[in-house]
Amino acid sequence: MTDLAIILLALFGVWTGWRVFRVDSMVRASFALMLSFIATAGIGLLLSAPYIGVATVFMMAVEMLVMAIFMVMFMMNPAGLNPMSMVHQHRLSIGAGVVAFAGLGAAVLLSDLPDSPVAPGTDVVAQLGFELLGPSMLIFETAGVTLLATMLGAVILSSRQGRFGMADHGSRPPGLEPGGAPAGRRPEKGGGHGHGHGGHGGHGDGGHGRASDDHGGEHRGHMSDGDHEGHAGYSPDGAMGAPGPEHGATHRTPAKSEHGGEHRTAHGPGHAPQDQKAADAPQEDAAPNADPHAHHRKGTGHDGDDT
Amino acid sequence: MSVLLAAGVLVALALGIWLGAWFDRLAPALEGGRAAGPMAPLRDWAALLIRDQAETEAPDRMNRLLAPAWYLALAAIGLSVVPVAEGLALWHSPVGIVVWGSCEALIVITVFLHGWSPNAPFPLIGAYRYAAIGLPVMLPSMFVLIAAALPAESLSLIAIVDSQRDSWNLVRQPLGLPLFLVVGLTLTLRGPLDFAGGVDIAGGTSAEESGAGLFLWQVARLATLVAFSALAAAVFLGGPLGPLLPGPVWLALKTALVMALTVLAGRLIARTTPSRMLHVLWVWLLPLSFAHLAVSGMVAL
Amino acid sequence: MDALLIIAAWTGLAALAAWGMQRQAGATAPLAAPFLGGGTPDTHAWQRYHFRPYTMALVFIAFEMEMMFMYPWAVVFVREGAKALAEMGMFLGILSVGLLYGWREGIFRWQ
Amino acid sequence: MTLIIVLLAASALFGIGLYGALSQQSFVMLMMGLELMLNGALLAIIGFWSRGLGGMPEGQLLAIIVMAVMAIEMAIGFALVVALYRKRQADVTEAIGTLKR
Repeated sequence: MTDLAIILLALFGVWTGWRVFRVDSMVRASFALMLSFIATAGIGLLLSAPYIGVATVFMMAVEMLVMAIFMVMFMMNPAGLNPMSMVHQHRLSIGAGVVAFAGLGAAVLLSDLPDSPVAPGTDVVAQLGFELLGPSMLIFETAGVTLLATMLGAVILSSRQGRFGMADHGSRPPGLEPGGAPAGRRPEKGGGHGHGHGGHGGHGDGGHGRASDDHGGEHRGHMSDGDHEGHAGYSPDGAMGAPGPEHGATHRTPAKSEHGGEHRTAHGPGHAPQDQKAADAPQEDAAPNADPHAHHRKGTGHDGDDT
Repeated sequence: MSVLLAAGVLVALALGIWLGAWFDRLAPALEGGRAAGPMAPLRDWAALLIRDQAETEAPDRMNRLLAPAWYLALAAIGLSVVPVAEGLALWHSPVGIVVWGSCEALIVITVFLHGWSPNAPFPLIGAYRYAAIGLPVMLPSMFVLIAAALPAESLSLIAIVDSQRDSWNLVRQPLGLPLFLVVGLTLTLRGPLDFAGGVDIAGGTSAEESGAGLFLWQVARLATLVAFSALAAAVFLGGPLGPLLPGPVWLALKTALVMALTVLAGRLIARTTPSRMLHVLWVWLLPLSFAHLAVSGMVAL
Repeated sequence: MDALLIIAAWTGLAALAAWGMQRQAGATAPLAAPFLGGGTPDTHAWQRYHFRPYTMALVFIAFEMEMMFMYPWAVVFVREGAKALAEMGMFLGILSVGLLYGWREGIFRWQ
Repeated sequence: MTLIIVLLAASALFGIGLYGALSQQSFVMLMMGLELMLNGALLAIIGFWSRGLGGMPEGQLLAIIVMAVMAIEMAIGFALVVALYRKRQADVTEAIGTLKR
């Protein structure tokens, strides 16, 4: 009876262990691994190791939750909505896995296993406690020091904000290809702002308050010089592709000197979207990004990210 | 015998769920609101049950259906280790408080999955926030339970109840119950520690829930409240110990008391942001539970 | 064995109830779209997400390991007396250094 | 008999874990493989302790140490992944190339 339960649990544990590398959703993969540990814990319960068994569940549940969170942080596609394969040296790995299983299994089957079960009625938890405080005291305290080292290492390696400010202050991440643009998050100002500007260039000050000063200034100058050239800012490509600096610089007309006041007027009724539509209807219509809400949301989202 | 006991636990759980729901609807009276009668929860649930359950776009369907089930099951498993009478529990586990600790950890995961599965922003925000808070909350919980295990010289809840014959742990370890209430608020998603739900993120993990799914989730939260209160009653208030009345009645009374306390605490304590709560948990509650453990150790020696 | 039966029974019962009660109605597009306070989403919610207190999570799993040692310690505490108190005090003292360091580095805030 | 079943399951878990650790490109998945291998080790220890060693307390201690190894592996592993990602935007093994620089 116990053996049957153990077989079922073992099959469940192996199956969930296998599912870890087969499911698309990374969160499911982490929790499949947790189920595999729970199967181990169940076998422990059956094998008169109540403490180790239940504590395994407790420890592994926590660890797998952290694992799932890191999955979401680091996987391109954490939910596996579009399947992709992220494996290398696949045949070699399968071979290694099979050889390991076959070797260990053969060793198990061929060797003469000892047979002396735990005496029923032993208080195994108290035994472990006495072992910890008595003969294995040094192991216990060494584990403490090791865990301390782990905590320090984890903080040093992963913490972004230290006592002296951001760990990566002023640094730019390397490009995705040699000499390319910095990848991902940019330290100070970057693509995100350009994006936001494209939106509010046309739509009043949805994001002006958050924009960095020089950017805002250039855009204002740029917006103020008349109808037609202003359009570059309206088309989504122009907004996203052309970054502020040169763009603004080329159009820096006399308005630059008084851009504060000029900006207000330029953004007044003359630049309202309806008016724009009259002047340049197709372009405005073709721009899906021209929805003020969408831009506002994106702008704020990015700012939230950077702070 | 144990089947009967299991049926008893189930009935007690159902009654406790109803009582908890009523407490929740009584609580507004404290702030001058209108208190509802004892039938109000049943009416609300019936209304939920006849409503449709809307599906979201591309959800993790299996986890969405089963998250409330895991939550309910974990509450029931946690309740199973609580002794209903002296020396009698559904599950005579020698490591009862570790079992409860595992249930806590798995409840945090269940809430995370509940927020993950609908594939919608607000539930996900709730899930991540709750994970950030749920992890450190487990530390005070474990310290408090370990402190209660010291005088009993056992991890079994039966032994812990037995060790309170002379004086309850509430007296010997006065900090224990308040610290444990923080854990209860977290596990039952209530008040200041309800970072999974909450109106500030439109209902959080259950923002997309409706109909039977929402009903099950509410019931599971209340079931966890019952299990938590029964465990707290057993660990701090001597569980089924008491004069005259039979053990199960004492346990039920004490459980109801802790439930009312938890509902009150959830109602009266102010909320704060998750980042600040994280700071409070690590910088105040964790040292406090260290101190609690040290004092309890001295007392037990 | 009893323990596993109890766990399996509760889990199975709850899963059956949840499976039986819930009928997911096929919602039409506006209802199925995630609630965003009136906005419309432009991506799936299941994206890479920056979980702010990640260093806290890492320190937590290292620190939480101490629980594994504390449970058996609690069982023999009274029988071992002052020796147990001293040893666990030392152990927790060592680990607290890590927490203090983390606190000073600000890991208990959103990163 | 019981011990043989347990040890076979443990070696299967170890084999699957080895496969995962060798084949996965993503760091996080790679660590899942390592954890699965440790899961096999844990299962084997519990089996040996319970059926072969007559409940020697050192066996339980070893199981706890294995769990500590898992916790340490995860904490340091993820911290390294975070550090690497911050420096190199790398989240798969191929993106490292070399650990120099």
